[in-house]
Amino acid sequence: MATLKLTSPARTGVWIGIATITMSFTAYTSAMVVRQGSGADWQHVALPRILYVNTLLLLLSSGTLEAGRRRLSVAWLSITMALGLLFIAGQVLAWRELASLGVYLATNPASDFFYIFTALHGLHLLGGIVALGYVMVRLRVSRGGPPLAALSAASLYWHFMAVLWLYLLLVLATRL
Amino acid sequence: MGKLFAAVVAVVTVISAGVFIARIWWLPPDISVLGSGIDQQMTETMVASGILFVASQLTLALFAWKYADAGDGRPIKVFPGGATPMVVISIVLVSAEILVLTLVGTKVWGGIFLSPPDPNALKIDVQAEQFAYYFRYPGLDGKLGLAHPELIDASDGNFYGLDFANDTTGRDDIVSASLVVPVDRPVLLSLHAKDVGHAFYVPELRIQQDFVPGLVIPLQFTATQVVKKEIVCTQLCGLGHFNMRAYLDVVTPEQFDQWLKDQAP
Amino acid sequence: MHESSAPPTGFLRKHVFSLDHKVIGKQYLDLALVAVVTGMGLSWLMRFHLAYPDIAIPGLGRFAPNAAPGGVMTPELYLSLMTMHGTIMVFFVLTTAPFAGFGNYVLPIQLGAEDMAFPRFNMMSFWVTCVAFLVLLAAFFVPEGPPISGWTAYAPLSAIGKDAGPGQGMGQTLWALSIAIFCVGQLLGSLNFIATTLDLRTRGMTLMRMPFSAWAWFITSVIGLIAFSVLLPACILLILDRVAGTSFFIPGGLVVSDRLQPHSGGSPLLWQHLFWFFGHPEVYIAILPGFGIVSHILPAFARKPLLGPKVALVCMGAIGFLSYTVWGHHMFLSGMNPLSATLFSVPTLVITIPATIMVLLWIGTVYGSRMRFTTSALFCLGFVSVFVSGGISGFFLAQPSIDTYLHGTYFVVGHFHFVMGVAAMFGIFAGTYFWFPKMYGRMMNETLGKIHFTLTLIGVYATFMPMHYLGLAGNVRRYSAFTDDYMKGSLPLHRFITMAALFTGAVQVIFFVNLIWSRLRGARAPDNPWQATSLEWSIPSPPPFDNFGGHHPVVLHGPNEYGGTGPAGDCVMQAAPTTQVTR
Amino acid sequence: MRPSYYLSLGLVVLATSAMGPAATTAPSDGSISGTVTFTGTPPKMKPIDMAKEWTCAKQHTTPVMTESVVTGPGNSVQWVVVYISAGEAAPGAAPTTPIRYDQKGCEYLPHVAAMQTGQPLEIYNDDQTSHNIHPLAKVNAEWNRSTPTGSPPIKTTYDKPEFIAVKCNIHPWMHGYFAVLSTAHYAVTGNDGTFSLKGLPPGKYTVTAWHERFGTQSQEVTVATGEVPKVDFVFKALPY
Repeated sequence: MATLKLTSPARTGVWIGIATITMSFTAYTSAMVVRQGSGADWQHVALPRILYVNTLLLLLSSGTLEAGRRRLSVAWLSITMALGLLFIAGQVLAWRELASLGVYLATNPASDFFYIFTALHGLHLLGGIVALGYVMVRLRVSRGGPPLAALSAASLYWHFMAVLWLYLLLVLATRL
Repeated sequence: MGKLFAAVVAVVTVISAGVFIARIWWLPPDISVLGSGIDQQMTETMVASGILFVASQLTLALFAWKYADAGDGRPIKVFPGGATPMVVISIVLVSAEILVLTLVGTKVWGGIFLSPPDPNALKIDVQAEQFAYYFRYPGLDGKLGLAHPELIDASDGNFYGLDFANDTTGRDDIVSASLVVPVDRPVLLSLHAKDVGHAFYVPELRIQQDFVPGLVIPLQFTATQVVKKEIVCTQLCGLGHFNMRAYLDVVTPEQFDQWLKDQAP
Repeated sequence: MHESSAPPTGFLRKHVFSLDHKVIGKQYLDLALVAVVTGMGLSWLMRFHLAYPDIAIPGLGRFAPNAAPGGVMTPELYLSLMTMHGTIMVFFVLTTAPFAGFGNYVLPIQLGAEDMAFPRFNMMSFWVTCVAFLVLLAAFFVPEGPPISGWTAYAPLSAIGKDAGPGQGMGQTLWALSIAIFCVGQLLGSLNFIATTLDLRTRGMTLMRMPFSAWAWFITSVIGLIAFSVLLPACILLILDRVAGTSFFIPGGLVVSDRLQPHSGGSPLLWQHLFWFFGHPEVYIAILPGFGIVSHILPAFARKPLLGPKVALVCMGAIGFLSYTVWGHHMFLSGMNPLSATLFSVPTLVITIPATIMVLLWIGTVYGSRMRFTTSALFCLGFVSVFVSGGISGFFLAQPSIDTYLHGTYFVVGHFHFVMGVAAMFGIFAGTYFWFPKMYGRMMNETLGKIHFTLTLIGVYATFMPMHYLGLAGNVRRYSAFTDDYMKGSLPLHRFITMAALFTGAVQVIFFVNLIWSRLRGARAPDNPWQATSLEWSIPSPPPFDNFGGHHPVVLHGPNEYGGTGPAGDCVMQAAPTTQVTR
Repeated sequence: MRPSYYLSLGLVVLATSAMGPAATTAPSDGSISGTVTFTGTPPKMKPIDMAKEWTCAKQHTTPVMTESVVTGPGNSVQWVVVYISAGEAAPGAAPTTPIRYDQKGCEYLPHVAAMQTGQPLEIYNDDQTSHNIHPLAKVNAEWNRSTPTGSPPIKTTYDKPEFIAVKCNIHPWMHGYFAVLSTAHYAVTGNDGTFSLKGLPPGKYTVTAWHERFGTQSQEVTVATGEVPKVDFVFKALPY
C-alpha cells in the first residue's frame, strides 16, 4: 500500500518505546535511591559471577544481530536469538545461585531491586526475542520484499536492551 | 439559546458569588496566633479570584448573549487588538498576583512550618492510630518513656508500648485521649503514627498536618482562647476514618496544672 | 495502515477484535459509557448515604449482606464506593473517553491517515484496558469487598493487607493489578498516538496545520507516556509489598489491628511521590483533550477563527510541560520538607497563566462571532464556564498557607470535580454532539440536546459549587457520616448537594435517550453538517473502512480558516476535493 | 469498676453456660467446681478515656476500667474460662441457643464470651454510634465488619476451637474474647472466681483454665458418681 510517509512508524514506535522503558526504569531507580535512604536495612547484594558471562553473551548477540541485519541472514539472526535465550537462562541461573544463598525477593531491599530489575529486563528481552522471531518468519516467507523496517526496528530494540542491561548492571553493582 | 445560556451563567455566577460574599458558610472563628495571617491570605485570594470569577463568567455570558448568528451574514469582528495584548496583560497581571501571594504566603507558611520551636513550648507526643489520637505528656520526672511498638497492648491501655517493667521513666507518663493545653502558651507537638497515615486538623487553629508512619513530624501552635474544639483526621485511614477525632481543650494555666496533677497515675 | 484494503467480513474481526481505529474508538467510548454509568451509580449511593446516613437503601442489603446489613450502609462500604467511584471515573472514563475514545476515532482521519500506526497494538490497548476494568470490577465480588483506600491508594494503608480493614485484602490487590494492567493499555495507546502523529500525516498536513484536537491528543499522549510509565512501576512495587513481603512503602514498627507488621524500612512518601508524579499529569490527561476539542469545535460554531491559534498551541504545550513540575502540591502537608512546598507552589501558580490565556482566547473567540448555539457549541461554552470555576478554586489550593486550612476538605472535592470531572465531561459531551453525525451517519436531536445541556449546567453548579462552601466551613472529605461533631451543621447543605446530584444524574437519561433514539431514528447526516474545515468532514458520514476511499487528501490550509467571504462559503476546507490525488 | 454489675453478669454467663449442658445430663452425672485465684501483685487496671465518643462516655457515671485482669475479693480472678480439655467421649452436638454478644457503651458485654464450636453467635450494637467488630481469629476465618446504628445483629458461628481476641478499631480501647471450645462443659468465672462444670459422666478428665493475660493451666481430675471434686487454679501475677 502506498503510504505517504518518510520515516518508518515501526522505528518511531521503538524509539517511543525506548523512551517509555527508560522512564520506567528511571522511576525504579529513583525508588531505589529513596529506599536506600529511608531505612537502615539495606544490604548490598554481591552479584553472582555468572552475570558477567551473561553480559558478554548479550553484547555478543548485539554484534551477531548487526551481522544478520546487514546480510539479511536468517542464520545470524538465529544465533542472536539463541544468545538471547542463553542470556535469559543465565539470568535464571543467577537467581538460583542467590536463592541457594538464601537471598530471595523479600530478603532485603537490595535483593528486591535485584530481582525486579533482572526480571523486568528479562521480560523486555523476551519481547525482543518474539520480535526477532517475527522478523525471521517474514524473512523466510519473504512476501513483497524483505521486512527491512521491521528488522531495523527490532535491531534498535535489541541494542537498547543491551544498553539497558549495562546500565542496570552498573546500578546493581554500585554500592551507593 | 445563547440568551438562555447567558442568563443561566449570569444567575449561577451571582448566586455562587453572593453566598461567598454573604459568608453564610465561612471559616469558624480563629483561635490561634498565626491564624490571622492565613485568614488575611484567604481574604486577599478570595477578593482577587472572586473578581476574576465574576468578570470572566459575566463576559462569557455577555458575549454569548450578544453574538448569536442572526443569519444576516454580517461580518465577524476580531477581538480588539487580537491575542497579543490580551496575552501580555494576563501574563503581567497574573504574574504580579502570583508574586504578591507567594511573598505574603511564604511568610505565613514559614511562620507555621519553618520557624524554630519556641524553647518555652509545651512538648506533647501525639500518636495517631486507627481510629483515635493519644496524647502523651511527661510525668513528674519530665521525661517520656521510650515507646516500643512490640509492647503496644491496647487491651491494657498501653497505647504507646511503654516498657513499664524495665523503664521507670515511662511509668508516670500521662496518656490522654484529649489534647489539653494551656492558653497563650506555645505548644510543640511531635506527630507519629502507629499504623497508617493520619492527619491532625483543627479548623479553628487553621493548621493541618499529616502523620506519616515512620516519621516524627513537629507541629507548633499557640491557642489564644479558652475553648473546647474538635481535632479531626483528614487523611483517609480506614473504615473508622469518619469517627477519628479527639478534643482540643484549651484551659487556663491554673486549670492545666491541676489537670496534670489529676491525671498523674 | 491496513494490512489489506478489504474490510474484514467475520463478526469477530469486524466488531470485536477489530483493527480498525474507528471501531476501537467506539469500543473505548462504549467502555467509558459503561464505566460512567457504574461510577455515577456509586456516587448516587454515596450521596444518598451522606444525606440520610441511617436510612436503609432497599435492595442494598441483598447485594451486599455484610457491607450493608439490612440495607444500612457501613462505613467501609461507603469508602469502597468512594474508592471505586474515583478509580472508575479517573481511569476508565476521563482517560478513556476524551483521549483513547475520540482520539482513536478522529485523530487518524484528521491527519489524513487510513488508520493508526500500529493497528494491532491499538486493538491490544483496548482489550488490555477492558481486562483492567473487569479486574477492577472483580473487586466487588471478593469476600471482603472492594478496597477502601481511595483512588490515591496511599501506603501503608494500601500496602499492609487485610489487617488494615475490610477490602484491603484481595480487593486492594485487584485494584493495584487493575491499574498496572491499565497502564500497559494506555502506554500502548500513547505510543500509537505519538507514532501516528509523527509518521502518518498526509501530504501537506504540516504540524502547524494539524487541528487543535489533534495537537491536544498528541500532547496528551506524550504526557500519558511519561505518567503511566511511572505509575506502572509504582503499582508493581505496591503489589510486591502486598503479596511478596517486600517493604518499599511500609516502614518498620507498625502495629495494625494489634499485630506488629513484619516490614521495615520502607517509605510511605515514596508512594506519594510516585503516585502524584503520575497523578497530577493525569489531571491534564483528562482535561487537555477537552482543551483541544473545545478549541477545535468552538471556531466551527462561532464561524470565526480561534483567537491566537499559535498562542493556544504554546499554552497547551506549556501546560503539558508544567504538569510535571507541580506534583508536590498534593503533598504540602504530607511531612515532606516544608521548604519544598514553596518550590512546588510557584509552578502550580504559574500553570494558571497558560490556563488563563486559554480561557481568554475562547472568550475572545466568541466576541464578534456569529455564534451558532448548537448543543455542541453550548457544551463548549459550558466547558469554559466550569473550567473557570474549577480553575479559580485551584488558586486557593496552590498556596501552601491556604492549603493548610483547605486541604482535605470538600473545597478540594468541589475543585477537582469542576476542573477535572465536569469540565472534562463537558468536553466529552461537546465531542459527542459534534462527531456523532460523523460516527453514525445520523444527527442527534438538538432539542433534547439543549434541554440536556441547560439542566446539566444548572445541576453541576448546584452540586459542586456548594462543596466549596462546605470546605470553607472546614467540612472534611472522605467521611462516611457526619456524626456528632462540628460538621453536623453542614447536613442541610449536604442534603441539597445530594438532591442536586440525583437531579443531575437523572438528567443524563435525556442524553441516553437521545443517543439511542438518534442512533436508530435520527435524521440522515450530510458529510459536513457543521460546515467545519478539518479532514473528517470531507469524507462520507459514516466514513468508509479505509477513511479516504483509497485517496490521500492533500492538505493546503490550516484548520482555522473560518469567517471568510469567499464564494465557497465562509470557511475553507483543509483539503479541497479537487486537490485529492488518486493512487 | 462496678463489681456488682460484673458479678451479676458473670453469674448470668455462668448460669446460661451451665444450663445448656445441664439439660442433657443424666441425674447420676457428677460435676467439678472450684475457684481461680492469683498470687503476687496483679497489674493495676487503667481507667478508659472515652472522650472521643461522648455518646458512650455519658452512659458511664464511674470511669470504665480496662478488663485484661479483673480481680475480686480473696484474690479471685474473673474472666477465666474453665473447661474440659480432654477425657470426654464425644463432645455432642452444639446447642442451638445463640450466644449473645453486646456492644454497649463502647464496651463488650460480656468481656469473655464462651461458646461451643458450631453454636450460633449473635453480635448486637446497642450504641448510637457505629462499631466495627474484628475478631482476630487465626485458626478460624478472620473477618472485620461494621455494625452501624440500627443494623441487624451479625449472626455467625465458629467451627474450630480457639481463643479469639476481639477488637473494635473505631474505639481502640474495646477488647474482648471469644472462647470457642470443642466441649459443652465449660464455665467463665465471675468476680468471685468460682466456677462449676456440671453433668459430667464418671471418668478421668483434664480440666483447663485459660486467662487472656495469665495463660493456661491444666489439672487431671477423676469424677465418680455423686462426687463433686474441687479443683482450684492459682495464677502467678506480676505488676507489669
